[in-house]
Amino acid sequence: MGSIKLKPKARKGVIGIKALIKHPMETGQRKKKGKLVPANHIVHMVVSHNGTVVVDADIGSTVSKNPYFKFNVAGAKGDTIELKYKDNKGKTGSATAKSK
Amino acid sequence: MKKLITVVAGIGFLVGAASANVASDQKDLIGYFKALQPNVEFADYTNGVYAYDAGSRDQFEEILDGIPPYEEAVEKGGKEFVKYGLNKCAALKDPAAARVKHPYFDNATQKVVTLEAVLKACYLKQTGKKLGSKKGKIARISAWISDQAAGEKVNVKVEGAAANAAYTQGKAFFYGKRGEFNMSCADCHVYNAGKKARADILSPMLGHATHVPMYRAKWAGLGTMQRRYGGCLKNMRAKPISAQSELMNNLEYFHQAMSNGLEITDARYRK
Amino acid sequence: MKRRLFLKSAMAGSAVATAVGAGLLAPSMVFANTADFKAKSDAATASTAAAGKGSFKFKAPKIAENGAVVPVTVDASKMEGVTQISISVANNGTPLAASFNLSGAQGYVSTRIKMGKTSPVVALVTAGGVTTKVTQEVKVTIGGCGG
Amino acid sequence: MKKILITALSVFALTAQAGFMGASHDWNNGSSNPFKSAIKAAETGYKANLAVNMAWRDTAKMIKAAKKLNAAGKTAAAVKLANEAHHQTVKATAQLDASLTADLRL
Repeated sequence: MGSIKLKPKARKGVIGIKALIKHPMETGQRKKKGKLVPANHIVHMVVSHNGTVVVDADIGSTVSKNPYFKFNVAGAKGDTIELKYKDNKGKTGSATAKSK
Repeated sequence: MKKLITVVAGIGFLVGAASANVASDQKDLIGYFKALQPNVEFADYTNGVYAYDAGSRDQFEEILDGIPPYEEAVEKGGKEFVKYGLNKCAALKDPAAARVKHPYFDNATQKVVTLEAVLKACYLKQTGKKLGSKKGKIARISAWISDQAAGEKVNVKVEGAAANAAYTQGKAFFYGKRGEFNMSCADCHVYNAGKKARADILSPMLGHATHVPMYRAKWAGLGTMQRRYGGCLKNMRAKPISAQSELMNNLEYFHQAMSNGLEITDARYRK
Repeated sequence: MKRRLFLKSAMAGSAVATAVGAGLLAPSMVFANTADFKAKSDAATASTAAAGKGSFKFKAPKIAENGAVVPVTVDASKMEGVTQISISVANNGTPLAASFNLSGAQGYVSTRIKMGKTSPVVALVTAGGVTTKVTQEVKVTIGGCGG
Repeated sequence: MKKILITALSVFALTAQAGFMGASHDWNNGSSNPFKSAIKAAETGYKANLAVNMAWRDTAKMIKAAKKLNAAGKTAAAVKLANEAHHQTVKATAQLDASLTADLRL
């Protein structure tokens, strides 16, 4: 699928991790020209901090199109943040960024 | 023939009588909005409808506080600006200045020149290809150019009789009723601004020009001022008039002039 | 008076057009989630019923500006040992929107959800093995102006 | 000046057209082909509306649908729809004058 914008920013010992994933998040219930658009949404997402999993999330299609998430984790500037996701069609995506 | 002469004389009279004065028109409008919403300061109209409703403003600020959904598109617009050599056109060399200068009345061609018109012309010159008027590439590039002018103020100048005539036509369009619903732009965005059309709060026209091109959640994308005109006209059940046509450009000329003195902002999210 | 009448009918007309045109939100949102996710959702619903009132912050709008993008934030960073945060839309067929297992991250999640109709939205926080909830009703109305 | 003349001419054309349309209604009653005159009135009116940027959103659709009905042999319904389309163009024409001089109503 599309791109991921991953923006970790450290402040007072806490990294605020903002992420925006380009994904249609189709529910499978929406009709376009009388036809159902097949479900196509993220089902699973994992966020890691310096290689350790800090968030492991189950995601449903109720989450908005082009999903946005924000998490906080204890850390400092220069730490590595990684985000990976998988959708119901088995497609995956990932992004890595160093905290600012 | 006699009738024709009468009509010509009549129209000539109207153009003369309605000699535009941006400052006094805007003063009347600001006075109108002040009476409508006494607690809203003029400068806050930069935030448009969000100056009117705290609940909506919370959501607006929440979305801006995250990663605004248009951020990537605007960055792409900046890359495209260079990629297509638009920085080589004199009118766009200084993007921030270009945003502030447009729309303006060009005495040589006797026409209003919008920022999008310049983009289209420059794109054609540089690539030999046509650029659309409403969304996609032109909206991305125009948004990036406008970002460069964030913090500066809208300052549309209307000088001379011909410029006044264009401005006046735009003004008449804004206040004139049309379409099956017999509505004007002003019916929603002046006389009923702040009121609800079902769940939607109608935005005040003061400040409409500060955040264009805008991102609308409904569009899930960016669109130019004139893309919105088409949508509004359809809602009024009038046939949309081509974007970047002389009439729509005159409307934009008036419309932007009414936001004079308000800050241009890169907070271009709207529901 | 006449203008008012026109305006009213204009709004009604365009709202219908908007709803049809956008085709975005079915009146009842029964999502085609996986069976696995459905089971998780059922579990969340069950724990919702049992959960006591939480002392954490849950921020959601009272009236959604746009049902397709409703910003929600759960802030339980003041609580110790938060292991899970879930967000559910009670009136959805599969209520669970997302469930975040936290291991090292603070008790804080912000996201955006879509809602087809007015519903209570429930935030569930599990800390130290105890699950508590905060509920906020979010009103969703069909928009008036499309364009 | 050229622009004013063009505007004036189109206003003149519209005025003339309004007179013509009034007459066209009377023709309908006695005409052997009521659809033909009804659709002509609608099309003429719509063209005039377009020329002055006052056209309504659905008029063209109605004209198209009326032609389809007529082709399908549903003459009565076709005439009715064509007349409705024509009626829209008359009302759109009536909006023109005020829309050329409208201003903020204080």
